[in-house]
Amino acid sequence: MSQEKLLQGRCIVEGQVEGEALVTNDAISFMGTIDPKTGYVIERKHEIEGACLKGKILVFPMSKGSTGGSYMLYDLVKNGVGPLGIVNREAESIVVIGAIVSGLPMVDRIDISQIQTGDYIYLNATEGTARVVPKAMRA
Amino acid sequence: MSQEKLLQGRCIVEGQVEGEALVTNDAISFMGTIDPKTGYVIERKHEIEGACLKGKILVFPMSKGSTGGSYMLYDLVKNGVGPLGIVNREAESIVVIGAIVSGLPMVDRIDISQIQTGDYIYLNATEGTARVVPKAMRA
Amino acid sequence: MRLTAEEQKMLDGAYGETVKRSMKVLVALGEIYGADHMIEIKNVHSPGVSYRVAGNAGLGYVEDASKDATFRVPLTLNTIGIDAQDWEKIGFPEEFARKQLELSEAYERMGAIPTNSCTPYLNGNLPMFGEHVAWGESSAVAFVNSVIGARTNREGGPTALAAAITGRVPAYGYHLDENRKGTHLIRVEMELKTDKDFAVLGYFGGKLAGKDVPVIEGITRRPTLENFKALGAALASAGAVALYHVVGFTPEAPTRQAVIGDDVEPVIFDQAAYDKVCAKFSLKGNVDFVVLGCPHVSIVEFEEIANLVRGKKLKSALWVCTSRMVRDLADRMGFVKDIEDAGGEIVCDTCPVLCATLTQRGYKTVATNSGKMAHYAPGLWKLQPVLLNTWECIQTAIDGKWGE
Amino acid sequence: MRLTAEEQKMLDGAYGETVKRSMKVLVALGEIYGADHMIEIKNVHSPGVSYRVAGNAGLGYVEDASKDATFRVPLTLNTIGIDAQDWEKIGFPEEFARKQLELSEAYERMGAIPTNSCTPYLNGNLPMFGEHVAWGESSAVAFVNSVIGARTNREGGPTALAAAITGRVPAYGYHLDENRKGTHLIRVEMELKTDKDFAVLGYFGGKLAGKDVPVIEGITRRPTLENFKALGAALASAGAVALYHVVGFTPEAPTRQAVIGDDVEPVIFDQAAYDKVCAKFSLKGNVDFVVLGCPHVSIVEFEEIANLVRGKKLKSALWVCTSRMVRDLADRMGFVKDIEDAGGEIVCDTCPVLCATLTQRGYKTVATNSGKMAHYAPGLWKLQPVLLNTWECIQTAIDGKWGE
Ligand code: F3S
Ligand code: F3S
Repeated sequence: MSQEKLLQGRCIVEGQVEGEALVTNDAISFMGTIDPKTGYVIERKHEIEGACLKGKILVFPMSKGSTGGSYMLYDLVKNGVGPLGIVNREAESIVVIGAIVSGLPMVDRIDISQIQTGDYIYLNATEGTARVVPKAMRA
Repeated sequence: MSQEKLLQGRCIVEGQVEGEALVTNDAISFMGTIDPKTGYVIERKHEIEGACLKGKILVFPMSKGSTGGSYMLYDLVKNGVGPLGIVNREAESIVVIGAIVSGLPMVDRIDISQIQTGDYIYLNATEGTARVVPKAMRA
Repeated sequence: MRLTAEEQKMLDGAYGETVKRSMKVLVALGEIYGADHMIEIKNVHSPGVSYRVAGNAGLGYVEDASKDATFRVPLTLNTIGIDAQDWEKIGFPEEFARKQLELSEAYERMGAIPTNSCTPYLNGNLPMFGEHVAWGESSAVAFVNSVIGARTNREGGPTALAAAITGRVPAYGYHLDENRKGTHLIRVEMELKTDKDFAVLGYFGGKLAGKDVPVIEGITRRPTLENFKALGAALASAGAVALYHVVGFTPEAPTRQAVIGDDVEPVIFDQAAYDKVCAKFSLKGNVDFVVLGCPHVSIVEFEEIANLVRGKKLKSALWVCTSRMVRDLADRMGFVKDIEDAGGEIVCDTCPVLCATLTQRGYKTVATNSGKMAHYAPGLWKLQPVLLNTWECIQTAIDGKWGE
Repeated sequence: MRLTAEEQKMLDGAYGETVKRSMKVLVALGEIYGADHMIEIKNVHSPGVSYRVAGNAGLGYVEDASKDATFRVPLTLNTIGIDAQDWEKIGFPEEFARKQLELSEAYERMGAIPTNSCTPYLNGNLPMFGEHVAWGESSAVAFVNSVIGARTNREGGPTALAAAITGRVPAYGYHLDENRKGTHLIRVEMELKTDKDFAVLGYFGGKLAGKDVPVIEGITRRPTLENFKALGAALASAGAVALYHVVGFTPEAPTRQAVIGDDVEPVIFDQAAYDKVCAKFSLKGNVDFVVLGCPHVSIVEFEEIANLVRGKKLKSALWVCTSRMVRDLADRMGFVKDIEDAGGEIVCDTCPVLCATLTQRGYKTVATNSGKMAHYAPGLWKLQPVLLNTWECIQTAIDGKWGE
């Protein structure tokens, strides 16, 4: 696992960003699970409860729940506590809309099991790629 | 023409009445053509303008015009100035409804050219017959 | 006619005189028209509820009925003869208004829903596809039969009343599959854009089809609800059309084959035919009166009109006719104020064809986007009509004249 | 995706940032779902307009949008989080009410029609058969797709907004013929009479079909509008059904062959299946709260309720949820007074699922005739539900309890 990897997916929203990965294997329902003022995950028992989205590349399988979740992503970014970019296994409309309206680079069709929280990601959403530098290598 | 005739038609509303015929070859639009207080025909240029329906057997080809005409027949009869019975060439719903709701014996499918104003009619609507005694015979 | 036990009970007088009389009427009609049974209906839309149409005779009849009968199925009221709230302001005679209110109350005692509109389908009375109903008001009949695909004959006031009291109509006419096929084919060979364009087509088709079933083909852009409303009202007044089909758009007409077959020669509706109809309604000069909302405007039309008059001052009188419910919604959206500020009047519950009278206003000319209104205006109120599209109507109201 | 010149202009920002962003959203969704072009829509019914659902995030987003965009097509508003007039009397928190009104105003600035109801088709937003629209609110989506035969996907708040701003949706899902065929077949082997019966069938069908397209056969008596309303709401909440067919009754399902063919084995819905669903919602004992009007009551249901409560005194709280327009009509007919005199509340614009909160009332149990309400009540407000037909609901309200 300690080798740099180039994962190829599909561009959903163009753009290039880099940052530390915050990874969950649970689907995310943005509405009601994140504090829009702080960016902290407040949903009880969520795999990443207590983590903060701010400045992270958010990696998760797909979105779910109320379509208001799109707005939540917009609000987080507007409040300066949102993620920098999004990596999904399968793009679902809630997060797609949220990423577009808040201008977050996003790719999908990525095997997210290849990424762990703390890995560093160079996300070239325009090309549909995520270059992953494992935490182990960075340490 | 001075012979008694038995005309066979179809029963629309049952009942038996007799009286003098008031005949027109124009279709009748009851609404707006008859004064409901007096029973006089007030429609300008109608073939029987100026005649009164009261106590007559009204003979005409068919009804036409606003469906409110049914009510007019009801009103005439309620006001005591309506006809006693109705003879039509072809029953049309406006007069049928009017005859039913005001309890006027009515037949249709009668060759009305066999009847003239002033003839005396024994109307057996139940049997669908009109026995016509020509004015000439009565005189 | 075969009657069910319940129907026979009604006919025998078990539910009182009015029910008995009503059932007798329906049985007699059924026999005249060759029906062999009754159909249960879901609801009624009653015409003949303007006192100008019903008269004292109708008022007396309905009042008598209301003494011992109530409605078995929901009944909505068509356009009445006054604005039930603002009749005084609009200038309808008090004597008439009093009689109208008595008539409406008699209906309401039996359970009538006071929609007072010719667009009940925009006001909560929405029949379903294939459902049997008993509707009157020719424009509403055309809509519900053709666009929704429910089934009704053109009922008059008395039969609508009998239908509501018994919940039945005889099974004949447009209730039966075999009478819902097309009889005349019209091929449209021009582009139709505005409600006026559809009204002109409707006038043409009504004259052609009389009381039969026209099928319209060649329309490429989907008609809007408002287009259908304009089309049906004109078809039903220039002719007596109760059912029409638009190939590719109305629910019973996926294809021409499905409704009329391939052997009927089409009559062409092209620019020349269009112009010929318009020539009948082509007044030029001073316009006293502009009428929109025949049939009653939807909230979408209300907004369109408000957008056109906002900030303007009108020289002609303008009536925007609609239902109370659409008016209230438009009020919350600010559109009532827009129109009133410009000098227009919102007229609810009634319209220039069914209202008490217009003569007190002394108008001689009228502009409208409605084929039905243009058709009736000369005969009813001696108004010379011009048929225009909505924005031309408003421009006319602003200028006080058209075409000079 | 192929875009028209006008669509490309929107995407390129010629109409401002919000239009651009909206078109971007629709293009991205189109690409995800494999659409190759956009469809022009006739109108939008927007969900996500309760502040409890939209939250501050939604409020901020919609307010931002309202700064530089207006709607290209009519948009009606779904059920909001308060009764816009009587929120104080009903006891909704002021802070919430203020936010809700801000959210509604932001929509209205862009041109929204404040129907505030999940039955827009009874309140003047009536799509046509075959027409493309963009509707949200699952019960309304099921109705408009299935019963009217218009075409929409299940839109959420953000896509409905984008659709209204651009007048477009991507061509995928239920807009396309090939996706409107049935996937599951249910054979009804019992007689369905009440709205509750249809709700139970809907719950059963929703669990079975998930987000697919159930086809229901074996229904012999034509469902009423209210039956369809109850059925669709339950199908769409117990499952995520956006389209269903009832063989012989809904417009796209004249026969089973037409919608699902002959090779699908039916799942049987009989008395045993019915009872099994009812067993899930079978509280006995004290009932604090009775809810009718999910979806919002029609004027016909309003009358039915008024007839049942007239002259009675209710022990349980009763909410009759509806639109302002239906309420006003019912008020003129005396039904509002009937219900209020008995101690019931008419709640407009909102409902117990979308309202600000119910916790201030301290209810523990609820009776309802709605499969959707019964489904959501436990999770949302910790209310133990019992599913009853309308007259049983009223009897429960009178007795303050059920089944003891
Ligand atoms: S009833 Fe309606 S269709 Fe026209 S004539 Fe009056 S507005
Ligand atoms: S929006 Fe309508 S469908 Fe029920 S949950 Fe609320 S009343």
